[in-house]
Amino acid sequence: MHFSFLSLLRQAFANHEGWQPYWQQAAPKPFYDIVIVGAGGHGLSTAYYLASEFGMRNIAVVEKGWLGGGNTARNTTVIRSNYLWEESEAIYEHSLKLWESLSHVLNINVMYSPRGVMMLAHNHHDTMVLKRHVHANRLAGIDNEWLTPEEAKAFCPLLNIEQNIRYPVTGAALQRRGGVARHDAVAWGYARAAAALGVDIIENCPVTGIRRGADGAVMGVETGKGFIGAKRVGVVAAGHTSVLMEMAGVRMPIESFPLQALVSEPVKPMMPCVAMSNTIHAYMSQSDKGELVIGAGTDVYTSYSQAGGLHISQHTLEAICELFPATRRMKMLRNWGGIVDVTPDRSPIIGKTPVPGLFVNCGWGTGGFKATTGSGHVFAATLASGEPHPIAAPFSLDRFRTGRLIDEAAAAAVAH
Amino acid sequence: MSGFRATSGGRFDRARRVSFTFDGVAYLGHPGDTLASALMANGVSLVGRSFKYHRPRGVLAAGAEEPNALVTVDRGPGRITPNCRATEVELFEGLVARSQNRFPSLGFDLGAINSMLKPLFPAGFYYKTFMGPAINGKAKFWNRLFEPLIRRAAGLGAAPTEPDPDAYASLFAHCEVLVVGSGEAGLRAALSASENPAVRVILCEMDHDFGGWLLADPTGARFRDEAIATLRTRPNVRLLSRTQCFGLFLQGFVGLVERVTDHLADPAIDAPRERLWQVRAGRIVIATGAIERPLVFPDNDRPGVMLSSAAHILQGRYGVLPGRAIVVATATDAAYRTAFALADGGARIEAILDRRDHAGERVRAEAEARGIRVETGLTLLGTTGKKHVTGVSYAPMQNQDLRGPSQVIACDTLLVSGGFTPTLHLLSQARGSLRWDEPLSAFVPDKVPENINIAGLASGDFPPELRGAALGLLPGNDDKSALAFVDFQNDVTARDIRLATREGFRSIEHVKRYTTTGMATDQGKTSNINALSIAAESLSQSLPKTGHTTFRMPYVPVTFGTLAGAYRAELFDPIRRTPMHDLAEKRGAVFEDIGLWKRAHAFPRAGESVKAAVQRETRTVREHVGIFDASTLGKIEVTGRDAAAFLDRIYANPVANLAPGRCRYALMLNEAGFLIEDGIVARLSDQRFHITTTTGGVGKVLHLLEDYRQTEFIDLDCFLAPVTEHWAVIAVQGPKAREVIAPLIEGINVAADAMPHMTIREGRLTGVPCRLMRASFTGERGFEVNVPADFGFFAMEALLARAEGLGGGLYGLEAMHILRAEKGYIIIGQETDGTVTPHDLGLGWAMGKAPRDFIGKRGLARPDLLAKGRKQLVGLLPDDPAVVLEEGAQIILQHEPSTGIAAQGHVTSAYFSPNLGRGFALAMLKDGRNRMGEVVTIPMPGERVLARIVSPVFLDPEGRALHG
Amino acid sequence: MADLMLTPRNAWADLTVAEIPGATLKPSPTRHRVLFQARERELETRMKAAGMAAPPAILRARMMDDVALLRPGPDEWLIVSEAEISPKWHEIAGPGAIEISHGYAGIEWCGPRVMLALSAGCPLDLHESAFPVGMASRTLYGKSEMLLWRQDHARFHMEVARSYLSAILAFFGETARHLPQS
Amino acid sequence: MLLIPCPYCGFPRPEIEFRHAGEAHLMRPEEPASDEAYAAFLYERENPKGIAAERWRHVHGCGRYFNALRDTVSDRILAVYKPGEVRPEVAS
Ligand SMILES: Cc1cc2nc3c(=O)[nH]c(=O)nc-3n(C[C@H](O)[C@H](O)[C@H](O)COP(=O)(O)OP(=O)(O)OC[C@H]3O[C@@H](n4cnc5c(N)ncnc54)[C@H](O)[C@@H]3O)c2cc1C
Ligand SMILES: NC(=O)c1ccc[n+]([C@@H]2O[C@H](COP(=O)([O-])OP(=O)(O)OC[C@H]3O[C@@H](n4cnc5c(N)ncnc54)[C@H](O)[C@@H]3O)[C@@H](O)[C@H]2O)c1
Ligand SMILES: Cc1cc2nc3c(=O)[nH]c(=O)nc-3n(C[C@H](O)[C@H](O)[C@H](O)COP(=O)(O)O)c2cc1C
Ligand SMILES: [Zn+2]
Repeated sequence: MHFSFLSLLRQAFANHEGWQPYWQQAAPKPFYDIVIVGAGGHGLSTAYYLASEFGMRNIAVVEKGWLGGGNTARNTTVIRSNYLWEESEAIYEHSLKLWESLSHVLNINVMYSPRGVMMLAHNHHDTMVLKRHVHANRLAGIDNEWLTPEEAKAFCPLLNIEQNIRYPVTGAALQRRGGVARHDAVAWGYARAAAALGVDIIENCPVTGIRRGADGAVMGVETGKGFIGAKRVGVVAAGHTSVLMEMAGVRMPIESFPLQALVSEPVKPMMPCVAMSNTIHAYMSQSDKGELVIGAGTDVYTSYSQAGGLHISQHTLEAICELFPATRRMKMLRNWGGIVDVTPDRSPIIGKTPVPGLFVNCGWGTGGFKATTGSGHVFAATLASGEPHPIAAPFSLDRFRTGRLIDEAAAAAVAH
Repeated sequence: MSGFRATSGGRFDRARRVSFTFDGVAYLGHPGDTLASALMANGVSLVGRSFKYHRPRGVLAAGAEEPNALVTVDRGPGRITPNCRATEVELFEGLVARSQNRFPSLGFDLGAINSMLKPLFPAGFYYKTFMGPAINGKAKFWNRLFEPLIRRAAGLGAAPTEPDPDAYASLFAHCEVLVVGSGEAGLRAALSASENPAVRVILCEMDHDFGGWLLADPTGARFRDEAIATLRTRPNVRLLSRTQCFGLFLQGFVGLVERVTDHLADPAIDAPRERLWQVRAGRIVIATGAIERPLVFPDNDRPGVMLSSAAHILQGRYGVLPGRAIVVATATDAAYRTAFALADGGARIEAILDRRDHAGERVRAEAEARGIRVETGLTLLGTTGKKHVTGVSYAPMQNQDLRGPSQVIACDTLLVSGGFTPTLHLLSQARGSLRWDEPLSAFVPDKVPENINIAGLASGDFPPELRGAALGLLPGNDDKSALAFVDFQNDVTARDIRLATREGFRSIEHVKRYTTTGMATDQGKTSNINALSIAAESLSQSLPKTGHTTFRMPYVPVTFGTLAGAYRAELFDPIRRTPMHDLAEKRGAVFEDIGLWKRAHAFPRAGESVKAAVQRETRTVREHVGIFDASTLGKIEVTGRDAAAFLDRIYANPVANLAPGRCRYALMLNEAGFLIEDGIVARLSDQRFHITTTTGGVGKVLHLLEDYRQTEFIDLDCFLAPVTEHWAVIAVQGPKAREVIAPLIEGINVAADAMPHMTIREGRLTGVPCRLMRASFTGERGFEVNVPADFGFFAMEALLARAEGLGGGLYGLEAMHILRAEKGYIIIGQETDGTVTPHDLGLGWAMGKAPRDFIGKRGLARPDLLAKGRKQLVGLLPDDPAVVLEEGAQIILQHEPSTGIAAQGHVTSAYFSPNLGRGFALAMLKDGRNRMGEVVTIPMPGERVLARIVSPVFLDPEGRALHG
Repeated sequence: MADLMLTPRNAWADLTVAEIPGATLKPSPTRHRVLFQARERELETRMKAAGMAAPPAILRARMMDDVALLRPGPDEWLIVSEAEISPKWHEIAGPGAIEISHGYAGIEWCGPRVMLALSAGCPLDLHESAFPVGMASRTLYGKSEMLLWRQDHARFHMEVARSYLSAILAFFGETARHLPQS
Repeated sequence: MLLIPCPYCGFPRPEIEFRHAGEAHLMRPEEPASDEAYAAFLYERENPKGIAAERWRHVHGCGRYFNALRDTVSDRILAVYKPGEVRPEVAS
C-alpha cells in the first residue's frame, strides 16, 4: 500500500486495520539466481536494486536474526561524502545523491536530514588535513567548505570555541549536504520495496556453510533452514564477514572490533547539525526524537560481543563535554555496541573473491551507513553482471596484493 | 481531592518543614520527602505531560522506574537539569522544579490537541507521511517544513544552554563483595559477607536511604536499623546511599554513580555534584528487588492511577496517602496489604477489584474482617475523569468473556498491581541470561556468571503474596478507540503494538523500534513485560519464544559530567612543557599544540605580529644564528652487543656501518613499505646509540622497537630506554652557530674538520655533561646541544645570550618549518600521509645498495609501490611571488577545469620565505621529478593560481652552508 | 666564559605542591636514576660478587645501603638514589646502563588519606594485601604513567616522567578536593 | 574494562595499562615471499569468532609483549603465555 498522508488519513478512519506487512516472512525456495547473505541495509539495498534496476526477481536475502539488526540498527547515522581519495569520493557521493531522493524512491520517510556535517580541527595538522579534504572535494564537485571558529560557532551555537581550552577549535570543514537519516526506516524501506518486487527476505536463518562444487564454484549456502542453491552468492555480513568467508576457505583482510555509541535522554532541540572531532574522538548529533546521538571509538581488541568497555564511552564523553560544555548535565540513557569490520585502509571491499560465483561487500567498518544506498547499487550491478561496477572496481580484494590501497585511515584517522 | 499527609506514619522529619516551588507555586514539605511525595502531600497530582499526546500524567511509581513524573530542576544558570524523576528528587529548602513538555502551561497544554488527532498518530506514522512531493527528486518538504516542526514538538525537557559549573569526582575502588541494593536481601548479604574482617564489602543503594522495601514496612524497620548500625561498625564495609549501580561489566568491573550534593540546599563549594565509582569486585550480589507492573486497559494513564507498591511506599515512608477514596485493582495479594496499610492511615478503600478468580485466603479474610468490598474475576474497562481519575469502570469476566455489564465505581485514586518483575538488568548486562518462569509470569535468572549471586526478589524467589500476574491488555477491551497505555512515557498503546505486528514487525526488537516501546528514559522498567505479552499474543506465539529486548547500561541514566569526571579543561589531557618553557614564555612565545606538548610557535616582540615575527626569525637563522628549543624531539638510547645489528634491521638506511661519533639521517618504514618515521641515528660508541624521532612519534617508535626486540629479532641482545626527557635539546643553527657554542663547550673540538656535519661528541657545556650533535634541520651550519634537563633552562639562556650578542635570537616552530622547507626537508605527517615511500620523496638513495633485510623492504617491492606515475616530492613556485599557496590545495593541469576532474597532486607545505623573497611550496605530484619546469594550476575558490614545478631544494642545493 | 656556572633547575621549579588534610605531596630528594637490563641470575651473580644481597623480585623495590633498586619489569632494573650513584653500582649495572636521572621526578606521598587520593586516578588495588610495602610497579595516575613504590603503609614514592609532573600535581589538586570522607 | 593477567607481572591488571598488538603468531615471511604470501602476512587475519590468539603489551607496567587466548564472544581471557611459547590448548 502506498504511503502518504492520504493513506494515513484513510486508515485513521479504518482503525489502521488495512495496513499490509512491510515485508512477508518468506520460506526459502530451493534455488535462487542470487542469494545475499545478511539483511542489513547494504544487503537489502543490494536486493532492491537487483530487482528494480537489473530486472532480477529470483533473489533471496538470508538473515540470521531480525533484518536490520546488525550495525544498521546500531549506527549513529552520519552521512557525508567528503572523503579524501577520488575512489572514495566517487562511491560516497554516488551514495549521497541516492540519499537525497530515497524517501520518494522507496515511498517511506527515511528522514534524510541534510543538516550539515562539521568536522573540527584542533591544531595545525588537523587544519592541513581537513583543508586538503576541502580542496580535494571541491575539485571533485563535492561540497565542502572551510569555516573559521567563529563561523563554526555560528553554525553550531553549542560549540565551545574559546581558545584557552585544551584542544581549541581552529576551524572546521563543513559539508552542508551531509546529515543524518532514520536508520531503521532505511532497512525497513528497502525491505518493503524489495519484497514488493518479489525478493524473498528470509529472517532467522543463519548461513552455516557455503557449498562449492567440484570446480570450486559456489553452489549455494547451508542454512538453519536447509540448503539454498544459488548461481551467485553475495556476502554482505559486516562484522561477520570473516566468519562467513572462512566457510568458503577465504581469509580476509578484516578485523572485527566493537564500536560503541550512546544516546542521551531526549530534550528539545539543542544541536542543529552533526559535529565530529577525530582528534579528540567524539561526534554528536541530535535525533528528531530529541536524544543526543553520540559515537565513541572502537575498543582495542577484536570482539563479536556487541559490547565494549566503559572507559571508551567515558573518553568520548570527556571530549563531548569539552566541545559542548552545556551538555555536561545531560544524561546517558543507553549505550550499546556493534561489530564493525575494519580493513587495513579503512575502505570497503566490493567485488569478486577467489571463489567463482562468490562476491563480497564488506569492510565498511565504522562508516558504512552513509553508503547503504550506493554500495547496494554498485554491488547489485556487480552481482548482476558478474563484473565490478566501475565505481566498485577500485575496491577490489586484489588491492591488498598490489599495495594500491585507498588509505582513508592514514589520511584522516577515523571515518564515520 | 487527592493526596494528603496522614497524621502518623512515615520515616521523614515531621518536625521540620522545607519550602519549594513547582511551576512557580510555593509548597511546603518535610526533610526526607521526595518531590513526588511532597507534591502528593499537597494534593498535586498532575505533574507532567506525555511525549506524544501530551496527556496529563501523575506519579505512577515510587523510584527509578517512574515513567511519568519528569521535571526540570533549576538550581540557577548552568545548573538546570531536565528529565529528573520527581520520585527521586529529594526535597531541600528552596528547591525549584518545573513541569516539562507543555505549552503554555501544565494545566492547559496546547499540545494536547495531539490527543484528539490520535487516530492520525499510530506507531510509525512519521514513516508514512511528511514527505511531500519530491522537488528535484529531493524531500524538500520534509527538510524545510515537517522536520523542524517535529523536532520542536519532540524531546522532553528543555535543553541546557549554559556550561555546567559543577565538578564531578571519580574513584577506583576494590572489594571482595559488592552488594547492589539494600533491601532485606541486600542487607543480609552485606551482613554475612562482612563478618570476615578481611572481606571488603561495598553496599550501594540508589535510594537516599537504606532499606528498600523495609522502609515502607513498619515491621521491617527494626531489622533495617539494626543491620545498618551493625554494618556501620564494621571497618571493612563501605555503605553508599544515593548510589546507583548503573553497569556491570566483565570480570567484576562495576560502575556506580553517587549523588553527592543534589539533595543539599547549600552544598559546600568544593563538593562534587556526583561521584563515579569504578569498582572491581570479586563477587557481586544483585539484590535489586522487583518492580511492579501496571495494568493495561483504556485510559489507564490518568493522574490518580498509581502502582499499588508505590502507594504503599508513599504511605509507609512519607506518611502520604495518595487519595481519600481508593480503588485497588490487582492480580496479586500484595495490593491487599497496600489497601490495609492505606486504610490504617485513614483512607477509604472503595473496593478491591481482583483480576483473579481467587484471592489469597489470608488477605481475603482480612479484607472481609475490615469490611472492605472485594470483587474477583473481573476486568477493568476504563477510567473516568480528565486531569484526574474520578472513577473506574469494570466488568466481571468468565474466562476471556465479559460476564456482565460494566459498572463504575467513583474514586479519586486507582491503585494497580499487575504483578512483579525481578530487577535483573544488571545480570543481563554482565552477560547472564534470563528464562521465562510461567507460574511466576516473569523472567528469572537462568545462567548466572560464577562471580554473581542473585538475592531476594531479584532472584525470582517471590513470597506467595507477590505472585500473580495480569499480563498485557486486560480482556474485554478491544483496542480500537481508546488508548490503553503500555509505555507511559512514550505513549505507546496496546494497539500500537498490535499494529506493529500486523505490519510485519514480528521480532520483539522490531516491535520495540517501530513503536518505541521501552525506549524512553525509564527504558521500559514498568512496561516491557506488558509490551512483550501483547506482542506475543498478537503473534500467537509464546512469551519465551518472543523473547525480551537487550538490557543495556546504564540502569538509570547517568550524567555525562560524571562519566567525564575530572578530565576537563587543562586536565582533559596532560599538558607537557619542556624545561625551557618558562624562558619561551618570558620571551613572549605564542605556543602551539603538538601532541601533548606546548611548543613555541614564534616569539613576537612588542607590537610585532606573529607573521612578522616568523619572517624575522627565519631571516635571523640564515643571516646570523638562531636558538631553538628542540627538547620535545623523541630520543631513545639503544645499548648492547647487538645494538647496531638491531637498528640496521629497523631502519631503511644501513646504520651498522656507522662509525662511533657519526650520525645518519634515517627512515623508518612499516612492513608495508610506507614511511612512518624519520630521525637521526647517532652512534656514541660501539654499543651505544642515541636515536631521535619526531615529537609525536616517539611512543609509537618505542612500541615498535620493543616489539621487534622482544618478539622478532630475539637473537639480538640489546636494550632500549626512552631518554626524551632526560635531555634538554637546544638547536643552534646559522652561520654563527659555532661562534655561539664554542666558548661554552669543554672537551670537544668543535672545529669544522674535527667535528664535521653529522657527527656526535660527548663533552661538557659550562661544566655540565653534554651530547653535542652536529646536525641541521635548517640547512645551516648547526649544532644540537643536549644537556641533562635540569640544566636546559640556563643552558638555553646562556646560549641565547651569546647568540643575541651576535645578532641572533630565538626562533620558533614556524620559522623552523620554513627553514627546512626551503631546503626540501620533509616532515612526517606533512609531506607524508602513510601512503608515501622513500622513493616518492627522492630519498631512495638513503636505503643504500648493499643487500640487507629491514622493515618494509619486502613491502616496497610490491607492484603498486614500484609502479610508474606515483606522486613525487617537488617544489612549486607560484607565478605571483606574493602568493602563498594553501596547504592541502589540489594541483591540476593548466587546461583542466576547476572541478569534476582528478587531481595531479597536492600542496603539502607552503610558506612565504624572506630568504627567497617569495611564496614557495612543497607538493606531492604525479611523476613530479620528470616534470620540472612545467606550469600547473592550483584551483582556489574564485581563482586559479599558476605555479611552476621546481626542485624541492630552494636554497643552497650543494649544501655548502651545512659544512664548514 | 668557562666561568659561567649552570645552576640546575629541576622539574619542581615553580610548581606548587598541593596538600589536603591527610595527604601531603612533596618533592622527593631522589636525583639520580640509572636504568639497566639484566637477567635475574646474571645480576644476582654480579651483586653477590660485590657482597650484596640478592636483587628484588619482579615489581618489588629494595633499599640497598645507598640506593634503591627497583624492578619494574622482568629484566629491567632501575637504580634510584639521592646521592650520585657510586661506581660500584655502575659496575653492577654494566656497560649497557642508561642514565635517565633528569628524565623523571620523584614525588613523596604520605598521610593516612594517600591511598584514597591515589585511587582517584590509579586503577590498581592499593590495599596492602594487593599492593604491599615494598611493591613497585608502573601504572597510571589519571592519564599519566607513573611508577609507584609503596615504602610504608601510608607512604608512597612516585616516579613520573618530568613533563608529566605538573599534570600529576594538577590532577591531585583537583581530585583530592573531591574525595569522600574516608 | 578487561582484567588482563600479565604473565610477567603475575597478576591481573586493568586493561588501560595495556596496548593491544594484533593477532599473534603471524610469521614475518623469510624472503623471498610472493606478493600473495606477503599480502597475507601484512593484511589477512584470522579474526575468529571464538578463541583468538592475540598479542598485548603491558605498556604502562612491565613493558613486555605477551600472547593471550581470548574468546571473542564472551571476551574472557582463557590463557596468557610468553612470546615463543606454544599456544596452549584451551576449551572456550
Ligand atoms: C556504533 C556504530 C556507529 C556507527 N556510526 C556510523 C555513522 O555515523 N555513519 C556511517 O556511515 N556508518 C556508521 N557505522 C557503520 C555502519 O553501521 C555500518 O558500516 C553499516 O551499517 C553496515 O551495514 P551492513 O548492512 O553492511 O551491515 P549490518 O547492518 O551489520 O548487516 C549485516 C547483517 O548480516 C547478518 N549476518 C551475519 N552473519 C550472518 C550469517 N552467518 N547468516 C546470515 N546473516 C548473517 C547480520 O545479522 C546483519 O544483519 C557505525 C557503526 C556502529 C557499530
Ligand atoms: N508487599 C509488597 O508490595 C512488596 C514489594 C516489594 C518487596 N516486598 C518485600 O521486600 C522484600 C524484598 O527485599 P529485596 O531486598 O529483594 O528488595 P527491595 O525492593 O526491598 O530492595 C531492593 C533495593 O535495591 C535498590 N536497587 C535496585 N536497583 C539498584 C541499582 N541498580 N543500584 C542501586 N540500588 C538498586 C532499590 O532501590 C531497593 O532499595 C521481601 O521480603 C518482599 O516481600 C514487598
Ligand atoms: C540513532 C539511534 C538512536 C537511538 N535512540 C534510542 C532511544 O531514544 N532510546 C533507546 O532506548 N535506545 C535508542 N537507541 C538504541 C537502541 O535501543 C539499541 O540500543 C540499539 O539499536 C542497539 O541494539 P541493542 O541494544 O538491542 O543491542 C538508538 C539507536 C540509534 C542507532
Ligand atoms: Zn606486566
